[in-house]
Amino acid sequence: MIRKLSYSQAINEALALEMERDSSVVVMGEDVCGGRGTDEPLDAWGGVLGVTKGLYAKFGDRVMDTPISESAFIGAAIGAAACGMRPVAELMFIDFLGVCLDQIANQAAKFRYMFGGKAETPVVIRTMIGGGFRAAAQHSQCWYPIFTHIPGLKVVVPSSPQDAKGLLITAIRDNDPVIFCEHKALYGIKGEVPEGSYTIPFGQANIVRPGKDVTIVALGLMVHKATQAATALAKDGIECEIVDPRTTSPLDTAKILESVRKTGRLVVVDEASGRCGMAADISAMVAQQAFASLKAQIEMVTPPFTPPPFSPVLEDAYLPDAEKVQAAVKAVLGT
Amino acid sequence: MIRKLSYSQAINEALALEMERDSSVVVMGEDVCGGRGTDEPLDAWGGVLGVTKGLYAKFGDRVMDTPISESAFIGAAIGAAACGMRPVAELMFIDFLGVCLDQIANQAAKFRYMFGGKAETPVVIRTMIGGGFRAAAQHSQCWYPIFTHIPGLKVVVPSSPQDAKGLLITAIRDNDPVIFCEHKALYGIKGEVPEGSYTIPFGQANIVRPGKDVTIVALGLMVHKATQAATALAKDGIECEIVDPRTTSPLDTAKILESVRKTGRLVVVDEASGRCGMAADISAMVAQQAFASLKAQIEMVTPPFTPPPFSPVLEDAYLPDAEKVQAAVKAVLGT
Amino acid sequence: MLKKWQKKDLLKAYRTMREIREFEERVHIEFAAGGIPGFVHLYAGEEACATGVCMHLKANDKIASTHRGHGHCIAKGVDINGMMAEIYGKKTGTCGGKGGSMHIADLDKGMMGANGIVGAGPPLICGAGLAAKTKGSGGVGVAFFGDGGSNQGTVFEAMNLSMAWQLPCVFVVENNGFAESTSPKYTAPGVTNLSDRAKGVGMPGVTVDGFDFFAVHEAAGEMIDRARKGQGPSLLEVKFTRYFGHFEGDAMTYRPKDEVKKIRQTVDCLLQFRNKVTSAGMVTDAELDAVDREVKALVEESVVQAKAAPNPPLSDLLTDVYVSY
Amino acid sequence: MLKKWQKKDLLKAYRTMREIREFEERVHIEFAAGGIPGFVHLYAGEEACATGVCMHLKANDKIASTHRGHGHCIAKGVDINGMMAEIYGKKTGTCGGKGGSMHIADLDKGMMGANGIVGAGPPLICGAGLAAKTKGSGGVGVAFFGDGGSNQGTVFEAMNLSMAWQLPCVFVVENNGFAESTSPKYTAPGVTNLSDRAKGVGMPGVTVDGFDFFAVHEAAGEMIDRARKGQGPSLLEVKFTRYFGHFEGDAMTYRPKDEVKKIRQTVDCLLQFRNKVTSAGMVTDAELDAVDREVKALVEESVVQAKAAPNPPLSDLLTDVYVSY
Ligand SMILES: Cc1ncc(C[n+]2csc(CCOP(=O)(O)OP(=O)(O)O)c2C)c(N)n1
Ligand SMILES: Cc1ncc(C[n+]2csc(CCOP(=O)(O)OP(=O)(O)O)c2C)c(N)n1
Ligand SMILES: [Mg+2]
Ligand SMILES: [Mg+2]
Repeated sequence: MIRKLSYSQAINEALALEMERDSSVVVMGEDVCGGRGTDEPLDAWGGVLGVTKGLYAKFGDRVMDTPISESAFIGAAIGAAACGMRPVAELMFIDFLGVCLDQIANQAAKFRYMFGGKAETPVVIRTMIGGGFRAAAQHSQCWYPIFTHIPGLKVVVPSSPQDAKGLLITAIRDNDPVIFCEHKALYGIKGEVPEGSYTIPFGQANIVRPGKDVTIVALGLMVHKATQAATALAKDGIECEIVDPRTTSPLDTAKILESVRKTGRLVVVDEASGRCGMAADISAMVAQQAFASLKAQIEMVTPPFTPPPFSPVLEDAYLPDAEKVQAAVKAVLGT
Repeated sequence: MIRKLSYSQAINEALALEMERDSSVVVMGEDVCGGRGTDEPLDAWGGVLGVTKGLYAKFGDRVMDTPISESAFIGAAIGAAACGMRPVAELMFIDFLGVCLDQIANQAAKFRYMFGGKAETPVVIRTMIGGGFRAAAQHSQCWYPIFTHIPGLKVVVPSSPQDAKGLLITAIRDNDPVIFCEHKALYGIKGEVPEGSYTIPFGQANIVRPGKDVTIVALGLMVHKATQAATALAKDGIECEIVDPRTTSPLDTAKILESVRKTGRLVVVDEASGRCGMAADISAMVAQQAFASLKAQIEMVTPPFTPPPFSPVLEDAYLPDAEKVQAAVKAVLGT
Repeated sequence: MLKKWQKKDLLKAYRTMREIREFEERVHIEFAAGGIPGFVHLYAGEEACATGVCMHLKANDKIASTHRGHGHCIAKGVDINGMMAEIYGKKTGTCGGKGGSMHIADLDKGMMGANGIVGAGPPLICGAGLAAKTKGSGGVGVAFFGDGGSNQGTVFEAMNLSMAWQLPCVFVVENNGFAESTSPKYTAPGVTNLSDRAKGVGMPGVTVDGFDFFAVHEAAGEMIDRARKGQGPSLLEVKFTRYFGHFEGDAMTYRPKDEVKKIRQTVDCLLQFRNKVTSAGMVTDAELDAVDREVKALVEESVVQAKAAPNPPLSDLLTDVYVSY
Repeated sequence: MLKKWQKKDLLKAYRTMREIREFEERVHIEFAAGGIPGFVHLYAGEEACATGVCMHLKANDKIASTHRGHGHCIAKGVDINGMMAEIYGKKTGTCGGKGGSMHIADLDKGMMGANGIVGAGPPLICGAGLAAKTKGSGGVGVAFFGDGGSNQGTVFEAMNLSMAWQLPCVFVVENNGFAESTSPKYTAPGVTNLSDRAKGVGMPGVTVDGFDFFAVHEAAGEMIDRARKGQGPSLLEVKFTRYFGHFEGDAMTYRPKDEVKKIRQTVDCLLQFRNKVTSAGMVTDAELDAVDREVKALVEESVVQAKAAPNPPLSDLLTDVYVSY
């Protein structure tokens, strides 16, 4: 029997395995170890939600705490990557990208191109995304479309413990800058996770559930909402195929198109803002490349165009859920 | 006869008129006046491409130079706006948003919502976009999709001198934060510009050219490329309708949909990256809301998914041009 | 030092500090009980700072706060009932339940917002200073930030900009010894005091004992006065500790077990204040006890009201994104 | 001071400075003639800094540069023919024509890139320092930035981080008196020297005359040595002026008409150097003249080659975005 690990444990394990394997891998971020500068024992935090907890015991000062200076330490991770290391830097919440985006989008993303192919920047930036924690407007966003917009970055949005581990190992070994987006509401979910090292290639979608009537493309937490919806719809005899792209850049357009060519119908569910977001991105790609197969309009299920609200009742209404997905599926089926 | 002004003069005139009219309007940015701290006369620069030149003579210290500290001075503009002023801050190139995005996307954009409707932040951020200057990867981007992605911001991308003036006046009088994107390759183009004050409402697209065969949606400089293409295509009897949304947020979906319902065909031309960009955004919206009217796939004309290259031959190949638009129009016509 | 003081002001200072303490102790309890959603950062232990600074401010003066913002709110006059309801996410909250603990703001009271982004307040307060300077209103802006926040480039930039523009601003670094679990000894090993940050931009910088209300009050008064007179910005470092975890739920393994207990029994700002004013004979213990009781009732009432208050209607989700659509 | 020097090193220093000067003067002419695309920022006048600093560096040491990067490139050993071709946007350029003047980089030479973003280099150099420290390579990282750049929060953050991590880094602020047209007297009125920025993070800070090669060389040497020995980072301010506009095309109305001319005739770094070494009898005028001639030919050749070189093929547009797709 394969062990069950939480998404958070799976990430921790991937980090440990890669740090073990490759001494050029270091982990850095605010309180990723914790307790530094105090007289008490270290590893006091292990990251704000404990994801890196325990790494200090194994790897000591390769788990590096940082001042609250995202531009500096993420820039340092990028610079170190360009000098032969493989840093994994933690941007605690993706919502904080506004204080360090330049280093990611104008430096890391562009070095190789601007320098005529003569640079490699194997940096990974782990960051938390998503809602559900009543963490309000500045700690609940899903800004991966901003990274997806930018050539030169790779963007990962894992939806399960097994994927999280395999994709993170791939990310660390990849020679390009990778943004690794961890949904905070998934940390606690458990799933079977193989022991030891394994990789999941980027740009290969996962068919989470096969079906012939409607294609649902969903990422991260939304895969679970889509699955709930599909389970409910199955009772009405509607068979949804759920495609989890796993990486938004590169995007497995082939598998999405294949599914839509089969079903003729597309619903895209995404927790990010709908304007210039992933839902639009995938919808547009399909409207361009599989138009002839489409039997109905494409539906997008995204939050309303508002910041994430604090109040639990409002946040619940804000987030896409199984009901909204069901409604969208019915809409594309015209039922 | 109506005067002709350049796009740059039109912007300067809008600023002057509003500063004249409302003492709470101040202009700030790096070298927007210039020469500060030297013994020589001020107004030494008037902005890096001279757009604010001459304002100092009229308005003195209301034209404020800043240190190279975009977070601080754009944050200050936002804070001042929340305290009753109407600052117009200049982010020299939109490519620099990475050093100050937080103040725009997490502060200005969200104050009103987070504070339960009890804030107004009438700030305008003027910024240069676009390619053609051989300015390479960090000075040629069109990052307005990033701003468009974010609820709470309004985003303007004017394509003509007349629009630039009217839309900037609207922006300054608007009580929400506005990102005003000026295409550097348009500064020199001339057009008729009415004297005195006038406003152009946000969210109202301009039908630049009527036509019945294909709808082309284009923004900023791309309106001109689309027009060239349409002129060429007209010789073959193909009538393109060119829709310039003028603002990407709010977006005049009604007018775009109306046009597509008429023509049944859509080409979106955009200079921004195609992934999670405006072309995808508009395409997806149409695939959702006007699917039944579509007679063919939607085509998007955007740069390839690479950073802007430096070498003139490469940059020319990178940028969308009339030929690429023509090809896309022919593709949706199946000819 | 006490001689300059009027009794009513002493009572006011004490009352404000007590309101903050009582509010935070109560939120701590209620959070543990499970009624409060989200991330909550408590200000208990640091009351002398918000109070000592804000007592110098008028309604028209502005402050920019942090994720640990309750104390600043109360000291700047934000209504406690509204705050408590906000923390509970209710319609009657200061922000209609849309902001929560990390985003309480009340512009009418000059409170420009708690802030979920470390270091975001100082640039905003430059704007407040600019507005005051431009209008010639005589107003000032005060930005609070933490020892951790002092590492953020935005804070440096804002201090530097305030020098370039000679803004009527005061920067207050609340050095409570930790950013989450990390000490400034680790993140800023080169400086003895965080007020030394001022030297990089050439503004005056002073460090005071943050458990001593009167020390904070005096130093802040001079800086605010200076700013108001158009003599430029300055930086005040207030040193103390927080009594609770970084946020509610933090086990605080990075601190010695009894540290807080000892501080509470020795240098606690309310305790010291009480000792000073009573032994100077300016206020009696009974008078202070009365304040304690009143405040307790007030906070109790705010909790009762907050719990009973309605949630925001779902239609509120879509409003307040823009002034005009 | 000259006594420590060997003749070959003096000639090397002079040659590097001359290469930079000749390169920049030539680019200035060619830009005016219309052959060079894009934004070009020239380093002429500032040669003593790049040269005086980089002479202490090994191939394995790293530098991070600015928009005004030609001088740093040449001093760090980047090939002049490649640079010239890059500035012309040709396939034979250092970056295959994809980067241009503002993005010349050569990681093999330890040159981590000119940079179009003011203040972006210092964080990157922390990474270089971290890599050197982690590997125990004894390498150092040097970040150059301008007086204008010293206002950017990223620069403060990087200096502060380098203290927290005790990185083998040196920060060099090239104070040429202007950021575009704005003087540091306006943007940093509180500090006399920009080396005072060091005080905010508690690192050593020194200011030197940037027209004096030997002063720069000596001060930089001490700091680099310190970093190499693991004694921590420091900040060097180099004061001088640039001879051309902010970028090519700048009319420089913010400077007195003859200022540059006067400087060229009095304190110019090449002139001073020549006077010092010849009057000390260590090198003859004839030897230096020979260098001048050689360098002139070299730069001439680079222009001829660059003009004749092919453009990148259109297929290059799509390559080099990723290592693996
Ligand atoms: C830009 C940014 N980085 C990181 C965080 C996460 N964070 C929130 S509070 C905090 C510690 C702040 O420490 P300090 O400034 O000393 O304030 P204190 O909590 O001690 O009052 C951190 C790292 C954040 N909110 N914003
Ligand atoms: C983040 C950012 N802001 C603004 C600019 C525009 N800009 C380019 S160079 C420059 C002036 C830089 O001055 P300084 O740092 O003194 O360097 P110098 O040009 O004098 O060498 C400015 C404002 C930029 N490139 N990046
Ligand atoms: Mg703290
Ligand atoms: Mg300069």
